[in-house]
Amino acid sequence: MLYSEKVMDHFNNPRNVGVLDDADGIGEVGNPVCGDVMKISIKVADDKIDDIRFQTLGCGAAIATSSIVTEMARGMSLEQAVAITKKQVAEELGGLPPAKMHCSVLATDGLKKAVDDYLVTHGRDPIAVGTIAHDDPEFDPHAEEHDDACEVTEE
Amino acid sequence: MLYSEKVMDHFNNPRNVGVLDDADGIGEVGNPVCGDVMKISIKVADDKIDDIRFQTLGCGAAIATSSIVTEMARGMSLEQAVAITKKQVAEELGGLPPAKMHCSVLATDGLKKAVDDYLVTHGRDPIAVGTIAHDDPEFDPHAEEHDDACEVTEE
Amino acid sequence: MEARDAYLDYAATTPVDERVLEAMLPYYTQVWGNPNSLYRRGREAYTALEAARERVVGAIGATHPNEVIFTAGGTEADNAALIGITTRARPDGGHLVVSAFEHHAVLEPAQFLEKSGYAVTYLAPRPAGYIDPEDLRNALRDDTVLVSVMHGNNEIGTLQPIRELAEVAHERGALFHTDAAQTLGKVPFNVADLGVDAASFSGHKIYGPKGVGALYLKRGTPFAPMVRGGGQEFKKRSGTQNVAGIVGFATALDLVLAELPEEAARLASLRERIVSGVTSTIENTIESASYPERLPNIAHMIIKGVEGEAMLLQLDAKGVAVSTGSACSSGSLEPSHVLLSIGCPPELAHGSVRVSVGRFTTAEDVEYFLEVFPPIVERLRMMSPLYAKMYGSATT
Amino acid sequence: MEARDAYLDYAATTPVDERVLEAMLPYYTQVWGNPNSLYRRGREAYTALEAARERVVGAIGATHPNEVIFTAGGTEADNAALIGITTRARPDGGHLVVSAFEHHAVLEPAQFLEKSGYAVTYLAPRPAGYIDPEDLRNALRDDTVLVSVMHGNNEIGTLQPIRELAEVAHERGALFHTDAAQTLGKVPFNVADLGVDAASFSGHKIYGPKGVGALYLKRGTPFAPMVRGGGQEFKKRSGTQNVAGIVGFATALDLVLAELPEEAARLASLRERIVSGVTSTIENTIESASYPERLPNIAHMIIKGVEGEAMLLQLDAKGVAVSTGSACSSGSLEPSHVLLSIGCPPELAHGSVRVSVGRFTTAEDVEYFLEVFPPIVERLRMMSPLYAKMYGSATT
Ligand SMILES: Cc1ncc(COP(=O)(O)O)c(C=O)c1O
Ligand SMILES: Cc1ncc(COP(=O)(O)O)c(C=O)c1O
Repeated sequence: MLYSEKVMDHFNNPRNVGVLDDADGIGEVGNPVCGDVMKISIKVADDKIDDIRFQTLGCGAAIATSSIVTEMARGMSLEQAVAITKKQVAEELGGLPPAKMHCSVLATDGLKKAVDDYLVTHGRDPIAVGTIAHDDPEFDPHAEEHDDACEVTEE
Repeated sequence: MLYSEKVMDHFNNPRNVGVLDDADGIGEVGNPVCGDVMKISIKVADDKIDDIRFQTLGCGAAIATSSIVTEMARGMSLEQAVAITKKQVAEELGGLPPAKMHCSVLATDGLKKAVDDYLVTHGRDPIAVGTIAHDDPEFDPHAEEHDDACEVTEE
Repeated sequence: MEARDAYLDYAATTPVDERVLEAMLPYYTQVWGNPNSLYRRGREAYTALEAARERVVGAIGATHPNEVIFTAGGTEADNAALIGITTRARPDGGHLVVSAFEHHAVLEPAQFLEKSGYAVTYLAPRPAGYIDPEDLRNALRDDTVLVSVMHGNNEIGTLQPIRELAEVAHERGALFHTDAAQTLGKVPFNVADLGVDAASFSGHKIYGPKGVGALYLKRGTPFAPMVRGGGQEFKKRSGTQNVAGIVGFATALDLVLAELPEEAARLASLRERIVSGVTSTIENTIESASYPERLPNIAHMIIKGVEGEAMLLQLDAKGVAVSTGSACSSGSLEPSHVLLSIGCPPELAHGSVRVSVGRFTTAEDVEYFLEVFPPIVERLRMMSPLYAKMYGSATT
Repeated sequence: MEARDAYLDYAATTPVDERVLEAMLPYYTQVWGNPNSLYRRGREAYTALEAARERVVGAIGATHPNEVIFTAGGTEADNAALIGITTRARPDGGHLVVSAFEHHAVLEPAQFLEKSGYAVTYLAPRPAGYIDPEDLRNALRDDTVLVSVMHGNNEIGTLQPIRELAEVAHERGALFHTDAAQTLGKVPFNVADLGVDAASFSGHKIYGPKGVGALYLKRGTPFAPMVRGGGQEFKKRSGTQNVAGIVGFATALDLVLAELPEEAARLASLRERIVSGVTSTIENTIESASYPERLPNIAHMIIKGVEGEAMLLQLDAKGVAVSTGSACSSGSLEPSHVLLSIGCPPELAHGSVRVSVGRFTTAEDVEYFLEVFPPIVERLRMMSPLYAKMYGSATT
């Protein structure tokens, strides 16, 4: 398993780390029992993401996907931000090892939660609800990341 | 599997090869289907083995045990000759690899047959009959040569 | 503070010692015959192979050359022991006991046997990190065919009371296997003293090559081969033998045993320094297992509120190599089954770090690690959304 | 006539080519990390491992890196293919077809499966030395899960019509495995051209190290691992990889393929010379199998009225290394199952000799063999109690 250079760059030099003191919306996903927790705080202006910060407890990929998603989202409309897919996050990082694909869900889910948090606290309808994988009690972050060559490996 | 130096010496320089033209007794044992056949011819004087020759089709151990048994038997009384055990043959050669132990039976059996042949053609009672492994239809030359560390190896 | 190359993961693998490589080289381009061939080149290879076997036999206190069979590593030896002994001794099913913190090379074949119809007890260690003989006694059944408990745990580094455990197993008529991949050459290992029926070893843990190991099988121990074919290794493991690798393994074993007493003391003091250095300078850190009998070379600690892979990668960026039991590093959802088995909560297991020292580790390597590690932990704790909440402050 | 060192048993094993050893060396003492570790040393080893895999994948015409898993040799690859595919594809039993002249590394696992409840057909080759696709068609059943026919026979050297055989198997819904230990690098081998689902390879037959091999498994082929543990090799073969050995294997394969066309022609003419030299100068000798499709490097002959091991040892005394299918040389009661399978009577099979040439064989080696061999045969025939009786005279 090798991380791309871009993953390592974002892991070693994560962008936008921290918490916005005057955040308009906050999203927190993950569980320390599973080893990764992410918190995103956003400032919103004109229904665009004006500022953004993250904090992440997790592996290299969790930190790198968190970092890049903040870069991707900055300046986006709320609709655009919640539409960022885990695939886009992984592509933006130059790919992720199969075993790490679930980390990009953490990042997109955190962002979605933050946007909905902003909307709901401002009396508006949430727009991401229903698409947040971590809200699904059946959600298994590792479900999709099997190596396809192993489809028929083990009993 | 390694042959001792003495085995290799007897294999490379077999003693007493040939057939005695005026043999008093001849013993032939083995089967080309099994890969080894041995023929011993003896001259007898005073109920002692006066001269002895062998011919062997077989592996290195078959040739070496044949060769040494002729050396051991020369000058022996007929009783002594038929009493030579396969263990003595193997010891005389400085040991044999376990998988080759059956070859020494070939040599002792050939000698026994030659002695009995002499006795019977001279109107006397055979003395080896009953102790010749190759006469036993159930005889499996390899039965005893399992490596004792493998006792419980295979199903 | 100059950047160094501080390899501190000797429990994962070791470099091949130059003296070992030297001993191996002739067997690639000079004595390269097939040891199963009868002519000179074959006999030369056979002689080298059997000489290597004799050395291993002597080194582990076995009594007969046929008691040691060479394998392609510790994993194969473990698989062969578990499956080979069990299926041969009790083809129609029965019961096995393996400790819950065995290496996957033992656990997975145990699970395979379970799926094939055997009953398996995964015996929990005590929280201090050892298997209690009384717990084993209670787990045994009349139909228990095999007990497998590792000699030294590869993560937390605790040694197991093998002699007592083997005795308990034998009293009940069960056979006993121990995975000694981590202990061979690090603590005295003698099959007669320990009273085991089977033991597994791995070359690349003792400055020998990867891809070679050995299985000790006491004479008379029931065994069905796993790899079948030409009948090499006394019909117990077929396949043309890796003569160079086997010579390397035997040479490595000789070297590691010759140096054992002094080296074990040296490593133990490095290990102590690591544990005390980390736990005294970084808050909310503890040693993972308290059992005092332990491998001299493995330090294992919980760094609360940090994820292991992130630590590992940051240390790597500083030239330090360690390992972790976090889920992320293994590509699985669960953190180390070893830590969970001794009662470590998953959120702490994710933050475990194993620092293991070896032949080429210097005191400077250790001091360097102790220097670069605290700021890394601090940085990661500061980046965590939970640390300040849970522990008050992220500073160390 | 000067004594030489004429190694003529390349089908048994080969020396490691100096260029291969050169390529391996860095992986013992420089790039020695565990390829499953995340830090730099691990990544370096991982990169080397995966680069070696890509080379093998490309060389055999596979399409995906995960289609090649590295093993400890041809024997392990054969065992894993037979048992892994069968038990995974049809856990509850079914039917297998293997040719009757497979290597023991295929036959023994087939027999193991038979004992475990599978039905096995040991398909007889035609006397010329090949498996006829029509015979295979007649052997197939609705529940046939796997067919295994070797690409080139290691004793008599005949090539098998793998493409046709695989087609016949596939038509009936069976999977197809071929043991290519003897053919890789000697005749073109491409998994797509041959249409096989699985294939086994061995390093030490191609001037690579002993104890390393590979198993090709086409994507989607059902497979249960034989060696279980840490999940290496895409969970298909656990155990820390023998990185140096694997790099050696890949390098050896590159070299052998680069030289294949010229080398095959050169070896074929040495082979022709051996066969015509022996059969024209020694009476009562014949080539064992007449099938014209054959490996360029293996000459196999019956020397009537002589026992093989005795020939082998006498040749050895002259510095010539060959092999034989006599019972004595194998330590079993039966002579070569390969010869028996093509209808050779046991008394002739005991007198078989295999002379196989390779990279370092010269025309002088061959001429030397042809010079020393006739007197050896004559001497042994003269020592035989049967030869004169059966064939008239012992002189050649
Ligand atoms: C305790 C233990 N058992 C087995 C193994 C497996 O050995 P190998 O890597 O040689 O397959 C290891 C190391 O990986 C180990 O630490
Ligand atoms: C056809 C064939 N299959 C399998 C093998 C076994 O390969 P290895 O010696 O690498 O186990 C050999 C050689 O011994 C062989 O000739």
